[in-house]
Order: sequence, then C-alpha cells, then structure tokens
Amino acid sequence: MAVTLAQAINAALADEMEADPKVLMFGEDVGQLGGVFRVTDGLQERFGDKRCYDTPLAESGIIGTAIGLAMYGWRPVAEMQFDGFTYPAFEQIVSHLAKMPNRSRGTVKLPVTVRIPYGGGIGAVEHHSESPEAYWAHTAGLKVMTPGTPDDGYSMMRAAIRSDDPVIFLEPKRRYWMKSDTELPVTTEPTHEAVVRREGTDVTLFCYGPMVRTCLEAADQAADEGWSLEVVDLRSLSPLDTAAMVASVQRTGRAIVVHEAAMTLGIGAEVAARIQEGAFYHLEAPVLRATGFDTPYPPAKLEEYWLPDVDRILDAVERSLTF
Amino acid sequence: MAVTLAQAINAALADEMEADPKVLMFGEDVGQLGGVFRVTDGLQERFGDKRCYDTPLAESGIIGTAIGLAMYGWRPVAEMQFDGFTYPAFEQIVSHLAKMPNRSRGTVKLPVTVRIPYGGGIGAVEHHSESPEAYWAHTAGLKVMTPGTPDDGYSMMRAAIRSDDPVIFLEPKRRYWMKSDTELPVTTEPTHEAVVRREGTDVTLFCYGPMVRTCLEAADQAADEGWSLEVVDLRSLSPLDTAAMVASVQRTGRAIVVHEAAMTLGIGAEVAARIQEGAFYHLEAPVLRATGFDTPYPPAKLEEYWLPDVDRILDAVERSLTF
Amino acid sequence: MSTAASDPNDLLPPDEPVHLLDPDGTYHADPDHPLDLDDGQLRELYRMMVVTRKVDREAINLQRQGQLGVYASCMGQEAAQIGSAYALAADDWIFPSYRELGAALVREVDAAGFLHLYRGTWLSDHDPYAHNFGLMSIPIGTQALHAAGFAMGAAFDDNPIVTMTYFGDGGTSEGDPHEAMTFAGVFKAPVIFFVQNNQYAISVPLERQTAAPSLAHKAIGYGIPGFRVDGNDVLATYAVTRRAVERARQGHGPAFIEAMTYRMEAHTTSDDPTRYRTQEELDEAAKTDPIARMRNYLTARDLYDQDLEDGIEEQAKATATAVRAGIYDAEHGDPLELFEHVYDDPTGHFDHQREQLQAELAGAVDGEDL
Amino acid sequence: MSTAASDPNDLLPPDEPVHLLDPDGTYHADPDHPLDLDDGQLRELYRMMVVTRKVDREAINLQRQGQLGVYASCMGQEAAQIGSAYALAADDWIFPSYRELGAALVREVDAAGFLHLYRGTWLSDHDPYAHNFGLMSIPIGTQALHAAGFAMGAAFDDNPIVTMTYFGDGGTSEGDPHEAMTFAGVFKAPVIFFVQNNQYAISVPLERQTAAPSLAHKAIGYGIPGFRVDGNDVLATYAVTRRAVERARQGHGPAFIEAMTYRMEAHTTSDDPTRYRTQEELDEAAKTDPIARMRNYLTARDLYDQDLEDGIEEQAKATATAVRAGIYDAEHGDPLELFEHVYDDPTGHFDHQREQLQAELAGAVDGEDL
Ligand SMILES: Cc1ncc(C[n+]2csc(CCOP(=O)(O)OP(=O)(O)O)c2C)c(N)n1
Ligand SMILES: Cc1ncc(C[n+]2csc(CCOP(=O)(O)OP(=O)(O)O)c2C)c(N)n1
Ligand SMILES: [Mg+2]
Ligand SMILES: [Mg+2]
Repeated sequence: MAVTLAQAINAALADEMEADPKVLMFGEDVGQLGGVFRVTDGLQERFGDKRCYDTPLAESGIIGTAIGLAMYGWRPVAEMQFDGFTYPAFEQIVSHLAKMPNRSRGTVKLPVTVRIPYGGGIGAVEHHSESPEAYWAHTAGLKVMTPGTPDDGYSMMRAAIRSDDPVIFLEPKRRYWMKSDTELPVTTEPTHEAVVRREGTDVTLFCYGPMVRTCLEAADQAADEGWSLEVVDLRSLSPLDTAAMVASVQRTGRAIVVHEAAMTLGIGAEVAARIQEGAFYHLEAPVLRATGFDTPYPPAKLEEYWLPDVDRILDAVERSLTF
Repeated sequence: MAVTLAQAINAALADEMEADPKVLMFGEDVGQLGGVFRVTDGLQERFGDKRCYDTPLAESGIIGTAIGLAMYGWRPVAEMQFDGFTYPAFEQIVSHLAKMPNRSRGTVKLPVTVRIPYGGGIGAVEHHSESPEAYWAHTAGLKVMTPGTPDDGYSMMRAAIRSDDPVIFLEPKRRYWMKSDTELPVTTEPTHEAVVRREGTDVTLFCYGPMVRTCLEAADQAADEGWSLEVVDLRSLSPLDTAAMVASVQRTGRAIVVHEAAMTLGIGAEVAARIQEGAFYHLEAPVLRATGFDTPYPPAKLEEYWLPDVDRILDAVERSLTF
Repeated sequence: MSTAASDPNDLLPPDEPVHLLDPDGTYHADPDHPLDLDDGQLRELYRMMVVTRKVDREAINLQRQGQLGVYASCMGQEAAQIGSAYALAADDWIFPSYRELGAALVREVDAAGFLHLYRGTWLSDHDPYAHNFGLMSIPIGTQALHAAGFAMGAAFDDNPIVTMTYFGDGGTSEGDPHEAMTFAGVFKAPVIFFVQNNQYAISVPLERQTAAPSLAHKAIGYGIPGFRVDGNDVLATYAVTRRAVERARQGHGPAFIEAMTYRMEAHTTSDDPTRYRTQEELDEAAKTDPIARMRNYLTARDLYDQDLEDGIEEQAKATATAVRAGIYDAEHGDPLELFEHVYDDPTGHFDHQREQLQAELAGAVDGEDL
Repeated sequence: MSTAASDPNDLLPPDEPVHLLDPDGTYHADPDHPLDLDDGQLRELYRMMVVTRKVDREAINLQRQGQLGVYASCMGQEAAQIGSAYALAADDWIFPSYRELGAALVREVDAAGFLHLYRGTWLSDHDPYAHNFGLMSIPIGTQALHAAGFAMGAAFDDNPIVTMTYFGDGGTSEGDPHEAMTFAGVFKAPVIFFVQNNQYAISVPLERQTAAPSLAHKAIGYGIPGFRVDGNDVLATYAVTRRAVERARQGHGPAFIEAMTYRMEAHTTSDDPTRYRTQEELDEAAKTDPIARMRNYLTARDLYDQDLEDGIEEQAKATATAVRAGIYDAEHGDPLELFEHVYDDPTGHFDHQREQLQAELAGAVDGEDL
C-alpha cells in the first residue's frame, strides 16, 4: 500500500494514541484543521478535543505546559508549526526540557516528543524553511531524530513517543508527500542507529531527513559515471552513530556530509570531526561537506541556488575522488 | 598599569560612550548597581540614566527594543545578565538581529552589541555557567567574538560597538579578574583574526575566551615535559580564521581544540572539520578535542570534573603525540 | 482628552467598541471622537479601501496562477488598516506583520514590491526609511518590540514621532507583545499597539487565545489605556487611532487599540477555512463589510456618485494591472546576492562559498555533464 | 464567594490589599475572608515562620563561611510564603522559584537538602513527587508554565488538585508567566499564580517592571481574577490564598495573587544592596515584619507565652543545627554521576566521555606525573 511520510506519521500518532491513553497531541491548528500539513488530520475527531487540542499561539507556552503535563503523567506530543517558530520555545527546550530530568537526579522523567516540520525546498516565505537541528543536537539532554523514509516516519515516531527521554522529532516537510510501498504498522531499525541505504565502495554520503532521497539520486547519477557511492542515513542526530560512520569510511575511505543547514557548525562539522578521529588512517581525502551556505535561508525563488542538490553533492564527490 | 578584564571592558564602554553620543548601554541591573559583575560600574552616573539604563526583566524585550533603537539610529549595547538567560531572547536574536539586515537588502543596519558573560568555573548555581557560543556561531548574520585577555577586552569591545554588524560579545566571566599590565587605550589585532599567543612546534592548542589562559598554563607545563605547544587564540568565533588555523597546523602537524562547551557540535567540531580539510596532508594525528562533556553543566562542586583543565588538555596532547 | 490617567479604571476599555457608522452608513456623532476629515479625505479613505481590495484580489489570483508562493489576504480588514494608518503623520512609523497591504498602500509602498515577498523574489522589497514602514514580520508578535524600541529611541531623542505596530488576536498570546507593552508602559514610549482582532489565528478562534473579557482589557496590566473600536468602521478606527496617536505625541505614552474585524478570506491562500468555519458565519460577517458601509455613508452625504466610483475603479484597476505586470513572470535577481547583505563587513565570512556558487552558476559544477 | 465572574470588573483587584492584622497584631475581621484556623494552626503558622527565619539566617552564615556558593534569602517574606503554602491541601502541587525556603519547609522538604542546590552538591536534592514540590526554577518565570501544564493535566484527569507557582515582581515582565496565564485562562486550569511583590528584582525597583496600577491588574487581561493581599500578614495571605484555591478546586479556574512584601536581605549573598536602597527604607520596612506581627496577635489572643516561644526557638535551633550538620564540609558525590541522569536510555551517548572521566579520576590522566 502506498503511504506518504505525512500519512505514516499520522498513522503512528493515531496508533500510539490508541495504544496509550496517556498520549496527548497539541499545538497550533492541530485540532479541527488537522495541522497545516494535515499530519494530525482526524486525530481530534477520533480521540476527542481533550487528547488532541489547539493551544493559544505561544510556543514557549506549548513546551512549558508540555513539561507540566509530562510531570503530571501525560505523554505529550507537541507540534511546533514550523522550524522557524521553535525559537520562542528555545528557553523551555534548552533550560528545562533538556535539563530537568538530570537536574532532578532522575526522579522527573519528561517523555515529551516535540514534532517540528523542518527544512526548505517548498517555496515558502521566510522562517518556514529552517534547519535548526544543530541547535538541538548541541544541547545535552535531548534526543534528536529525523526520518528519511515513510517507514521510519512511522516507526521512529512511535519509538519517540514511547521514549522516556525528550525527543526532538524533525519531520522533513518537503518529503511529506514522498511515498513508500509499505504495510503499516512497520518496525524499522532502533532509532539510535544509522542505516546504510545503499552500499558503495568509493565514497560515503552521510545524510538525513530531506537529503536522504537527494543522496540516493546522486548515487544513481554517480553510478552512470562509474562511481560507487554508499549512502548512510544517520536518522539519529543525537546520539550520532559514530561506529556506523567510522565503519563506512573504513570501507570507502572517503566521505561527504550532506545537509541543508548552513555549513558552519552544522551536523557535518561533527560528523567530519568524528570521522577524522575515528578513521584517520582510512581517509584518502578530507571529509567534505555539501550543505547550505552560511547565509540566512534565501527567498523562495533563490532557494534552488542555496540548497545542496545532486550537482553540489557530485561536485564534492569529484573533489574528494581527485583530492 | 594593572587592569583587569572587567575594568578593561568597562573602560571600553565608557570611552566609546564618550566618543559616540549614539551609544546606549542597557540591561538588567546595569544602572545604579553597575551590573552584577560591575562591568557597567559608573556608566549611569557619568552618562546619565538615558544612556545607561535598567530594563524590565525580559530578555526578548531587551534585544527586541535594541533592534528598534538601532533602526532609529542609536548604537545599542545590550547586556544579557548571564549566558543561560540569553535563551528567552533566542528568537529575537536568530530571527531578527541576525537576519533583518539581509532581509532588508542592506537598507537596515543593526549595529547592536550583545554582551554576554559566559562560561563556568566560578562555582555558580545552574544556568550561570553556560557556553552557548556554538548556537550563535551557527547562526548566519551574527558576528561572534570573545576576548581572552584584558587588552582584547578593551580593544575588541570598542571594535564591536563600532561594527555596523550585530555582534555577540562573549565575556569569559571567570577571567573578569584576570590582570594585564596595560596602558589603556590599547588597540589589538583586527577582531576577525586569530592570534598566536605562544609559538610552538609539536602541537597546536586552539582556544578562546576562558581557555586561553588555561592553554598557556598547559603549554608551560608541557614545556617541562619537552613538548613545544603552540597556542592559538581564535578570538573570533564567527567568522573563524581558517587561514590562521591551517597555517598553524601546517607548522605543527597536530591540533587540539579546547573549549568549555559540550564537545558535540561545539566550536571544536568546526575547527576540526576545517583543519582536516585545509591541512589534510600536514596532519600527523587527528584533530582532538579537550572540552566539556555532552551533559548539562554540572553542579558547582563537580564542575572541576567537567571542565577541561591542564590535565585533560595534556592528555589530549599525549594522545595526539602518540597516535 | 484625558492626559495621564489618575484613576486606573480610566485604562479600561469601554463596554462597547467605538462605532460611528452603522452598516447602512448611518453616522452617529460622538463628542469624544470628532471627525476632523474634510470631504476629500473622506473620499480618500474610501478610495484606498477599494484599491486595497482590488490589489488584494489580484494577489489571490496571482497566487492561483502560480505567480506567488502564498498570500495572506486582508479582505474585510481594509477599514481597520486604512483608518488606523491614515491617523498617523508622515514622520510616524509603522511596524507591520504580514497582512497589512492596506497600511502599506497608505504609506505608498509599491504594491508589486510588497508582493515580491510573497513571490519569493527577495525577503522584502522596499526601503523602510523611504516609507517609515518597517519590514514585514512573520514571527508572530515580534515586531511589537521593534516598534516599542523605535518609539523609545524617538523619545530619547526628543523627536515627537509616534510608532504603530500591527498584530493579530493570536499575536496577543505570544510573549513578545507582552514584553513590548511592558517596556512601552515603563518608558512611556509613544507607540500604538494596534490589534486587528479578526477572530481567528489560522483556524484557532479567539476564545482559544484568551479568556479575557476583551483583548483591550490587557492594556491596564501595563498601565496603558485600552481602546476598542469597530474595525469595520473606517471613521471610528480613524478617530480612535487619531486620539491615541495625539495622546502619545503629547508625551502621555503608549496605547492599545483592539479593532473588531473579520478575516473574510482564508488565512492564506494555502489555508482551507471550510474545515473550521461555516458559510453562515461568513455570510453574517459579510453584512458588516467596511467598504459598503463607507460607500453608504458617502452616498448619504452626497459625496459619492458614479463618476467617483468609476474614477476609483479605474485607479484600482490600473494599480492592480501594474502589480500584475510587476509580478508576472518576474525574474529572480542574481543568486550571488545571497552573500551581499548578510554582513556590512563580511571579512572572513563565506570563504569559498561564494566561489562555490559562482562555479555552480557557471555550470562548472554541472550534473548534466556527468 | 463568587463563582464565574459575569461582570468583568469582578476580575479587578480591590483598591487596597486584603489585610487582617495590623503590625501591632490588631485583628480586623473580614466577612469575605473568614479564618478557619484553630489555635493549633495559628501557632503552627507562627512556628513555621520562626523556623524559616532561623534556617534562612543559618544559610546566610553558611555562605559567609564558604559552605554555600550563594544563597537567596526569604527574610521578610515568611508570611507570604507560609500563609500561601499552608492554604494548599497535601495533594496540591507547588512550583517554586529559588527563594521559597518557607514554602519548602511547609512541604517538609528537608532544609539541608534544599540548601544543597546552593552548595552545588547537586542541582537539586529532593524528590518532587515525595513532597508535591517542584524543583527550584532559576530562569525567571519559567516555572509558571510547568504549574499551568500540571494543572491542565490534573483537570484533564478529573483530579481535583490545585497547583500554585511562585514568582516575583520582576518575573511578571517575562513572557513565560504571560503565556502561562493565557493558557490557564483558556483551559480554566486550577493554578494559582502567587506573586511575591518584594519591590525589587535584584536592584531594579518595581516601577521599572511595570506602569500598571498594580501587578494584580494584569489578571483581567487573562480573564483571571486578580487578588491583592498584605503579604506580611500571614492570616490575610492564608485567607486570600485559601479562597483562590477553593475556587480553583471547584472548577472555576486560575487566580492571580499579588502579595505585597519586602525583601529584607540582599537579593542574594552576592549582592550589595547598599548600592540601590537606603537604610531608612529598610528601617521602614522592618516595621511591618511578619513574625513580630503574628506574635503580637497570638499574644493578644493569649495563644502565646514564653514556653511556646522557648519550644519554637528550640525547634528552630535544632533544625538550623541539623541543616548546618548536613551542609558543613559535605562531600560531593561521585563525579561519574554526571552521566547518570542525562538520559533515561543513554544508548549511543557519551561514547568515550565517561571513560575519559573515569581515567582522569583514576589519575591515569594526571598532570602531576608530567
Ligand atoms: C512565532 C510564530 N508562530 C507561528 C507562526 C505561524 N502562523 C502564521 S500566522 C498564524 C496565525 C496568526 O494569527 P493572528 O495573530 O490572529 O493574525 P492573523 O493571521 O489573523 O492576521 C500562525 C500561527 C508564526 N508565523 N510565528
Ligand atoms: C531569565 C532570567 N533572567 C535573568 C535572571 C537573573 N536574575 C536572577 S533573580 C533576578 C531578579 C528576579 O526578581 P523577582 O522576579 O522580583 O524575584 P525576587 O528575586 O525578587 O524574588 C534576576 C534578574 C534569571 N535568573 N533568569
Ligand atoms: Mg487573527
Ligand atoms: Mg522581587
């Protein structure tokens, strides 16, 4: 059965709400409207307006009350409507959601899932195409995950909700309509593990979320060139699966990290730092990065020039191979 | 004349307020109290309570009004009382301070300096010892600088205020009382350049802010061991002086990045990524990191175990040399 | 006009919003809100509303034709925007959200330029200093602080200008307008917080934003007077705003105005309002249309005839046509501009990134020849 | 007691704070605030205030002796804290800031444990679920949202408990309490926002936080009743809080209470208040001392004698001594605990970092042998 990423996440939310009466879903416009991307479509109708409800327009309030609800014993799934609108909640996320369990010496658990549609490529106006994952992955106490396929959208979402740790769940919005031939429910690999999406021998592409598909396309094109690219979907951005990264580079000797976020201090920086440490003698060229630029996200008509695409990836591959 | 870092910054603020009547200084407790670290001591008395004033307790308000004041034509210097209390202002900093000049196609300049005492080592309670620099350095549109010496405290602060770009000015609070024998005013190197604080031949220590002194101590101790360490003070965290980093490693062949912030996606990740790219064939060992752990900042009695110190640095040096 | 409120209850809004025009155009004089508008100005208000609606409609069409990525219509809110913006002096500043086409047109911001944000040609397309009209602000409520800071800056400089910021009913829930009103109250900043209460924040109705008796009841919590006005009544909106503006200009500090209005269109062109409101509700709201009301008033006062209507229609059409021409198939600019405005002094930034893009543009990096 | 306010003006605070005891202990009956306390409870309130002050003083001493890194005294605010906390039922929850030693003692949180936060032994040292007392919250105002969320959670669960959160006059300026009150109003959450208006936020006086007629005037902006009380009057504080709590428990939603009090000590032990307030101001404030006032009242009612005083003094001393013993030279715990509580399931985290620290602790990594 063909299922889109948005449908898969919707199904995961519904199945988890069915399985566990403590799960609550809330945010701006998630109720009757079903979310601006319809990811929460039908949940209010099915589970009532106590289990799936609209909040006032206040992101710090959404996360702050999620913490209180979790302390009470609920299992909140909070939606931030867009990546760029998580910033008002930054203090609640960084100072409390990430730190309170540790502060409490483990007596307080905060099983909160923060759903964030993120990334660009949909022609949106400003603040609707941000890739804030590095902010969260740098913050100890959070788990950060992002599915690159509908199957992972379903399975990782269920795992995120079941996790007793706070999870930042980043949904690659431009892939919401990406389809997979899947029978739900489906269980994929554990959320903290990276997965090799395509094996190859010459260069590894490390990617996640929206760039998984782009990297697979790049690998297809590269094959015509005679280059064998391995594609590793990181899936979890905190923790990072260092062992899988190192293992792949031990095989290929070359690595490119691909993400939409700005290069400087993006996930690619950490991946590069870990690989050069963990696979120093295996590297035949430096780890390169094919990413967004160190400029604010551009206007819609220029985003194609800003976003990494097959060309930018293959250029990096070529630079790696000819280093 | 012996001058502390706090005094040097205070003098820079006073001199710049004197030189430019458009400079305003504001924040929580910066007026009559002179700031909780006395960095604004005497400014209100000298320049009046219109030029140096206390605000309501609202950090988003402080940065948001700073933006409005700058649009009007003032040159605001806004204090965030502590590192951990910048987070309520995150949205104003990331969505507006960093982006509005670009959004306006250059018609709006925001010459705002955000002063943030940061870092640990002073035995403080939670949220008073954070090292949030990576959040800012990942954000395009901001300049991020941090002095490691009183001379730089003076000179970089004056440069920051004069810059027409928004500057996050990170003050290493545990070094506020560090002295230097200086006659003010003093002009140091341009703010975007890294500076070699000590030359060496075996390994380079890259550091900034509070860790500059620690690295110099480490280099002293290492000398007894017969190891010659070079110490590079990055000074500017955005932009990073890649050329200086690469040049140093081309000389020494080995590098350790040292900072208090958590390792994952700290500045060290970016420094490592750039060095392995820019000095690939010169590296005799991977770039290593001696940093804080990937855990929330600990309670005061345990901070000595968390913070990088001479031992942790020299351990990394040894690992590098014996790699 | 009251000066500094000595009785705190003076800060509370009246029980009913100020209202001068009935939907049928009947005018009720109100000594507290005298009309200082001559016939030309009355026609001008009407004209601007009609032009706004026309351009607004054109924008919706342009979006449907794939020329704009998205558009947030101000249909139904023309009186609220134009009445309020018209009450400002030319030196005064406006800090808008993303829905203030009407206010932008009062400020003579080029309408096609305004829409280029929605096209995505650039992130904005007007010089704020040329119009005293700030950049559109998308993160809800954030611009309220810029308006407060700017007003503080003017007051520090003894410059008797006033700033006005627009935000929505939803916006009142965010922390930033709260902090903005706190600062404005404490510093007696000459800023008007103008809330267009259009009943919805996307799909979320007013009662999910607050349990307050009215939004204007928030003002007293900041020591600010709270006003309420029928926002579909352009004369009342003008008069109430005028009063608040003059009060601020005379040094009596900020004011909060809640304009009761209704968003006749979808939240944006991406929205499907049938999911959350009924046709009956819309039909009901349409009866209070601000443009029809003003036309009725002008007609009753013999200030309106077919010639006027034709002239205005023609002008509206011309503006819409110009907008269309300015947008349709407009090329984007030079992609290298991405690096131009990030920093005033970019020394050390973008090391090789500009070159990378340059190479990509030159086709040197080209998937095709792979 | 009024139930749902039908007249919005019922949400406004009275002109004067509720006050039952004069500084000399004279009691003024108030039919709206009957006292449902027996003699033992009256003495209990007094006893808790005295113990609080003693422990508070001990904490200041411990800080001076280098045993605590810093301490935020509640001296002068004992009545506000104890009167309000005492009005809650055992199942109700408290979400404190960092200054609520008095409220913590009402909740029987171990005083030495409480102070370990200030010592820096760990980031907190009590189980919130054992006392229904949340962790101290240092980022100003943030805990208000936790209290609102918890109250929403209780209401969703049809559990008739109430939550109370403390924050300061300065805290009312932050966005989070604003959002918390917005949520609480909309969801009718049973939460009491208890503001200790001690006149200062560190050095910044109340008039720099707001131009509002009173902090309690903020409540109406959320559809919440705003109460004001003399916070140095433990009986009034108890009675007003009690009323708000019962109202909330009966499903009538949140309340806001502004307790007028004064911070007799420095902001924290790191602060130098001589820079911003005068001895005269302090002397004036001392005249309204909450403990002396209650003692006068008990004396006048013949509920107080030397025996009682001695007994309480003894208990206070014993508690202070226990605190001292619990803090003095207390060892810190195992540094490896740094990695213990960050995640419930740390799989994949801390790769080698724990080992690094272990090695450092074992002296394997040791500067000394270099
Ligand atoms: C901080 C933030 N959160 C969420 C959004 C997404 N969003 C855009 S408009 C909107 C509703 C705004 O409602 P209101 O303030 O009433 O203004 P209106 O659109 O009705 O004019 C939302 C939630 C945003 N732009 N900014
Ligand atoms: C978000 C945030 N900003 C700044 C601070 C630093 N700070 C600690 S206490 C304080 C003053 C608080 O005043 P108030 O809310 O009146 O409470 P009080 O200390 O008087 O009890 C400040 C500014 C903080 N803890 N959190
Ligand atoms: Mg609205
Ligand atoms: Mg206070």
